[in-house]
Amino acid sequence: MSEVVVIKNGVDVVNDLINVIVSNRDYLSEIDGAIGDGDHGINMAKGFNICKTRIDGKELTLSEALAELSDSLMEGIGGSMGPLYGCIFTGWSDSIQGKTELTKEDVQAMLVNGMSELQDISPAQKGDKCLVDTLFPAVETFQQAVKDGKTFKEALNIMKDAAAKGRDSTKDLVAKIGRASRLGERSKGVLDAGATSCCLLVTQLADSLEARIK
Amino acid sequence: MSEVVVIKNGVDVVNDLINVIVSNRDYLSEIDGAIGDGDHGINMAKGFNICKTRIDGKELTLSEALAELSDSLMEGIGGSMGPLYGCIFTGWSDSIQGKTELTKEDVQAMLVNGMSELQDISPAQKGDKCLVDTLFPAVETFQQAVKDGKTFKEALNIMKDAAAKGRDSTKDLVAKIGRASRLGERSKGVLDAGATSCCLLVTQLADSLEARIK
Amino acid sequence: MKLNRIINDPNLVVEDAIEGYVAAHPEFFSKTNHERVLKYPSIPQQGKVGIVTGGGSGHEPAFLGYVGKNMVDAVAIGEIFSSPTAGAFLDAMKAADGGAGVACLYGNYAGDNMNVKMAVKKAAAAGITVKTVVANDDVASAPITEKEKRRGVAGEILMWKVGGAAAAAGYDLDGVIAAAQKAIDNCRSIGVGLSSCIIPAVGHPNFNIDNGMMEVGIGHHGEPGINVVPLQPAKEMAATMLEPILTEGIFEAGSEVVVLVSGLGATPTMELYIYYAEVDRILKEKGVKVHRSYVGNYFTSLEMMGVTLSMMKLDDELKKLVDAPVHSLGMVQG
Amino acid sequence: MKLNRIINDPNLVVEDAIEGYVAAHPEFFSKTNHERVLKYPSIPQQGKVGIVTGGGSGHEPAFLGYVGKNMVDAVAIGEIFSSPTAGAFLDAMKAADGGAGVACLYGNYAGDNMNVKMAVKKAAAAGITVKTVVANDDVASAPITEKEKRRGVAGEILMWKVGGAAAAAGYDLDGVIAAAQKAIDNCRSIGVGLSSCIIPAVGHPNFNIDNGMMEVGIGHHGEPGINVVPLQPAKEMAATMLEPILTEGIFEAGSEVVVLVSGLGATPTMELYIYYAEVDRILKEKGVKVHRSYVGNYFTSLEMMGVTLSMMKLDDELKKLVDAPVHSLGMVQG
Ligand SMILES: Nc1ncnc2c1ncn2[C@@H]1O[C@H](COP(=O)(O)OP(=O)(O)O)[C@@H](O)[C@H]1O
Ligand SMILES: Nc1ncnc2c1ncn2[C@@H]1O[C@H](COP(=O)(O)OP(=O)(O)O)[C@@H](O)[C@H]1O
Ligand SMILES: [Mg+2]
Ligand SMILES: [Mg+2]
Ligand SMILES: [Mg+2]
Ligand SMILES: [Mg+2]
Repeated sequence: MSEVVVIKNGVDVVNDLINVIVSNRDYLSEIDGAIGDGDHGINMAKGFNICKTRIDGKELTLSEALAELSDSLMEGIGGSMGPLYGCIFTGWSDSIQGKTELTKEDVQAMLVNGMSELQDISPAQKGDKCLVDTLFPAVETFQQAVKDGKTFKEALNIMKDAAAKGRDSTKDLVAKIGRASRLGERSKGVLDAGATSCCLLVTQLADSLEARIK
Repeated sequence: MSEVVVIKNGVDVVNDLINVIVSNRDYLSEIDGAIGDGDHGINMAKGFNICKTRIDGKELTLSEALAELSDSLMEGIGGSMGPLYGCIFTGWSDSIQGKTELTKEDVQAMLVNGMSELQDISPAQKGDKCLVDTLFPAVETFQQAVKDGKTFKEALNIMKDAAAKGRDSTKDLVAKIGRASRLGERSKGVLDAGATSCCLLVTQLADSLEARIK
Repeated sequence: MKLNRIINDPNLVVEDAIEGYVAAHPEFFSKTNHERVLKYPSIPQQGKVGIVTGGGSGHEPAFLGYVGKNMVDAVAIGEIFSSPTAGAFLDAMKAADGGAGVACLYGNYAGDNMNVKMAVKKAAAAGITVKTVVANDDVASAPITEKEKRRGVAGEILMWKVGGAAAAAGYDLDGVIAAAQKAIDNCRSIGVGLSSCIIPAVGHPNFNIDNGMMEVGIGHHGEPGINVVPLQPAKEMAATMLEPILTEGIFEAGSEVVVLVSGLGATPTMELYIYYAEVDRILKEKGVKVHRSYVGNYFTSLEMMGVTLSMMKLDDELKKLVDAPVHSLGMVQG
Repeated sequence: MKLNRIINDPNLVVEDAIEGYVAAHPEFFSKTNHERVLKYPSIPQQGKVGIVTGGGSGHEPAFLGYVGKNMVDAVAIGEIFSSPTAGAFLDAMKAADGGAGVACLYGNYAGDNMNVKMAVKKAAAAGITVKTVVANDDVASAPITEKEKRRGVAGEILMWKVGGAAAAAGYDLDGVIAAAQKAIDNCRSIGVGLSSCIIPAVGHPNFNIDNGMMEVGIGHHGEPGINVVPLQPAKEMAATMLEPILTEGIFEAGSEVVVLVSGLGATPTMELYIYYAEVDRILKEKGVKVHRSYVGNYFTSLEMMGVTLSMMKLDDELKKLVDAPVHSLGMVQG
């Protein structure tokens, strides 16, 4: 018996992602303000809102909806978040083209592909205090959970835990990448904004998928 | 019996004038801040301090010392105060050249000449809310007092009263000249800065002269 | 509260700044024997009418920044927001005189009026003919019926531009004066202030604009304006400021104008352009043609926030003179 | 607390400002089919290497103000303090390409690096050769041993000046890249911040400098510097800022340099000159010869108070290129 996630309209899932970012706009900017330039929530919300106007009311596969999200970021906001999240979502989108049902393995492939697209553009490593500190552990634990034969739901929950832990781990890290890296030791003691938005997104993705497991 | 003021060193009298302005620097700026640009004390103190460095330790007639004060203002500060007070002090200086003893009539001539030098350069009238509201009544009452046969000391005190009344009269006036004139009705309710500094100077002059009546 | 600014002795900011100007720009500034007078190096030029101005400091690039080729020849420099001395004006006149007389083009403030008057008298005694034009472009400072009471503001720059170009073109003194007078007569300005400024020697703001409010018609030294109103978006602000300028009736449909938008010091440059876009839109609607526009920090008031709008109506002569090349710190043109 | 600034919709400040720039200066700016790309009207010029830059808004006149004759040909415009998109960089490259390739000269920030990288890839696919120089002149942002981590700041202007002049002089793409690279390699910068700034869409300052303090080494977006110290007089401030620049050893006695002093937005112009006078004095003492100096608001950070100092060491080639004529909003030179 293999569980699948059934996605009638990919727009609904992407709208979930949009909502979680838009409703955390000020929170994300505030975090960025501590050791960055205070605009992470603004940047993210702007790009995600652009996507909203592009997909609202449409019927799209998840792949198509994610491609819209990627384009909205890449073409709509620039900055670092445009290319970084743009590449992640391109990676997700590319690996599930045409699918309306996703197996654990499909989701695993999707997550891994997003990670590798990101690596193409950013040299960031775990421990650098950036979104990678959330994303990589999330992807890796999901892979491990699938390998260990966990249920879809279990794997998603394991991933959520790993994302949260990853996000929290950034608190004690010294930033090695992005604007905060200029701070050296002074960057310690606060969460990383990108790691926080990434945790929101990974968690929301997991929740949205879990709700559609058939 | 005709009283005279004996001035051994004109520098001492001018130093009294300098001190009264310098010690009221911030007060005068504050008044100017209400309806002007807040620099009257600065401008005045700057010019008077320049004079201090020029005359300190010297022996000069009052005429010479006043000429130094006039030059210090005219050449040292510019603005409106340079020419306005510069002309007043030039007028004072010119009419008592070479004198070390001053009669009531000498002081009267000196005051009148300062007033007329001022009128050469400024069209200001009584009621315009400026230093003229102090200066003109002061001069005129001194003239009247001399005419009425008051003693030197009485005349000086009458002048001081008139100066203070003149200064206070500016409170209810609408400015018709200087920066405050742009304010119209809004210039009412506060003293005029120039009328205030003029009152300080006239009062100090009276006190310094009175102390030297022989 | 410490003054968070870049200075040494707050009482010597003008002296110290002059040092910097002369050190940085020997191509524009020569010292004279008056420490508050700077001149363009190749001045005096025999046979050319000399152009002199002067005014308080704190308005940079005005006044000294308009010393240059085809603009101002010599400048008298005052304390912050305070007229230069009569002696400084006089020495600037002497420096600029090339035998063809001197046009002293300055702004309508009591101090400047008195000091220039004294200087002109002394210059005449020294055999130098000086004629003057007094800028009074600020519509907010008095009704048109009392135009002689109006302040000179950023429109002065256009007066210098026109006067300087006329002198460079070989106009005689009366011609230069007539051209400069026409420039300022054809000019209207108004400012809006959003925040105050601090004169270093004073150490605290000498006026106050409440947050969320703006002062319409503010002067370059913080002189109160016509009205304090809630802060308007750029679009409304442009309309609010254009209204008293356009009611005077000189900028009718079909006329060609120069528009000069200046920041007061601390307003980000991009906002001056946001503002300009709105002015441009309204003028287009009214059929007024912008021949040339200047947008930037042309005439400031230390670190005040706010903007001034100046418009000059052109005829053929003014157009030619405005378009002429110029080379100064504050304005460079082809 | 209301934002006391001159804007319409805080989320559309960049769009609105672009409208103003294009309306005010048709001589400098043509629109392209990408709304965040502006180009010099007579571009592309066949056979000339195209010069492209781009960066976040809020630094005006940087970046778009350096579009002009003999400087930048096309510019990609980002949100406030945020890199333009890859698509904008790509379209700027397309606009600037006259068949001789494009030099993309930009600053070292993560976003710009990624967006330019993607744009270069797509440009190559479209048959356009693009080579890049990444400015990293800010000595405060990383030790010399990690020079590749250093930010690009106001030294970028000198890189554009040199690159633009090289392209105008007929250098080929490799030549332009080599000249621009040499310019930035010979350049060192540092900034000092005295007060914060507010991004309109954020609505509150995103960092804080206590009154009476200054942040040495601050970045153009308020990135924290090396050190927060009590505010120094201009004289000490100049010494404090020159120290880390001079220790790198490239400006030895006898060398000739260009000095660029820029305000961060709200610092009164006269104070930039007070500051410059002190820099000039120290350099004279050290035997460093200032060949040319720029003082003004060349690269700002909205309404921050503060100053940046950039120095570029000259050789014969750089001197020729720096001295070449240029005509842009931000820099005009005979
Ligand atoms: N090269 C990079 N790779 C991965 N993540 C990065 C990189 N650079 C920055 N980040 C992330 O970007 C976040 C900041 O994003 P944001 O504030 O939107 O952009 P900016 O720093 O340009 O203002 C940081 O918290 C960090 O997680
Ligand atoms: N034309 C004038 N005649 C007489 N007094 C004047 C005139 N103009 C201004 N004043 C006086 O000058 C005072 C302001 O002086 P001050 O603040 O030093 O100069 P400024 O107005 O140039 O800043 C006013 O309070 C007024 O009394
Ligand atoms: Mg940020
Ligand atoms: Mg005053
Ligand atoms: Mg004053
Ligand atoms: Mg940012």
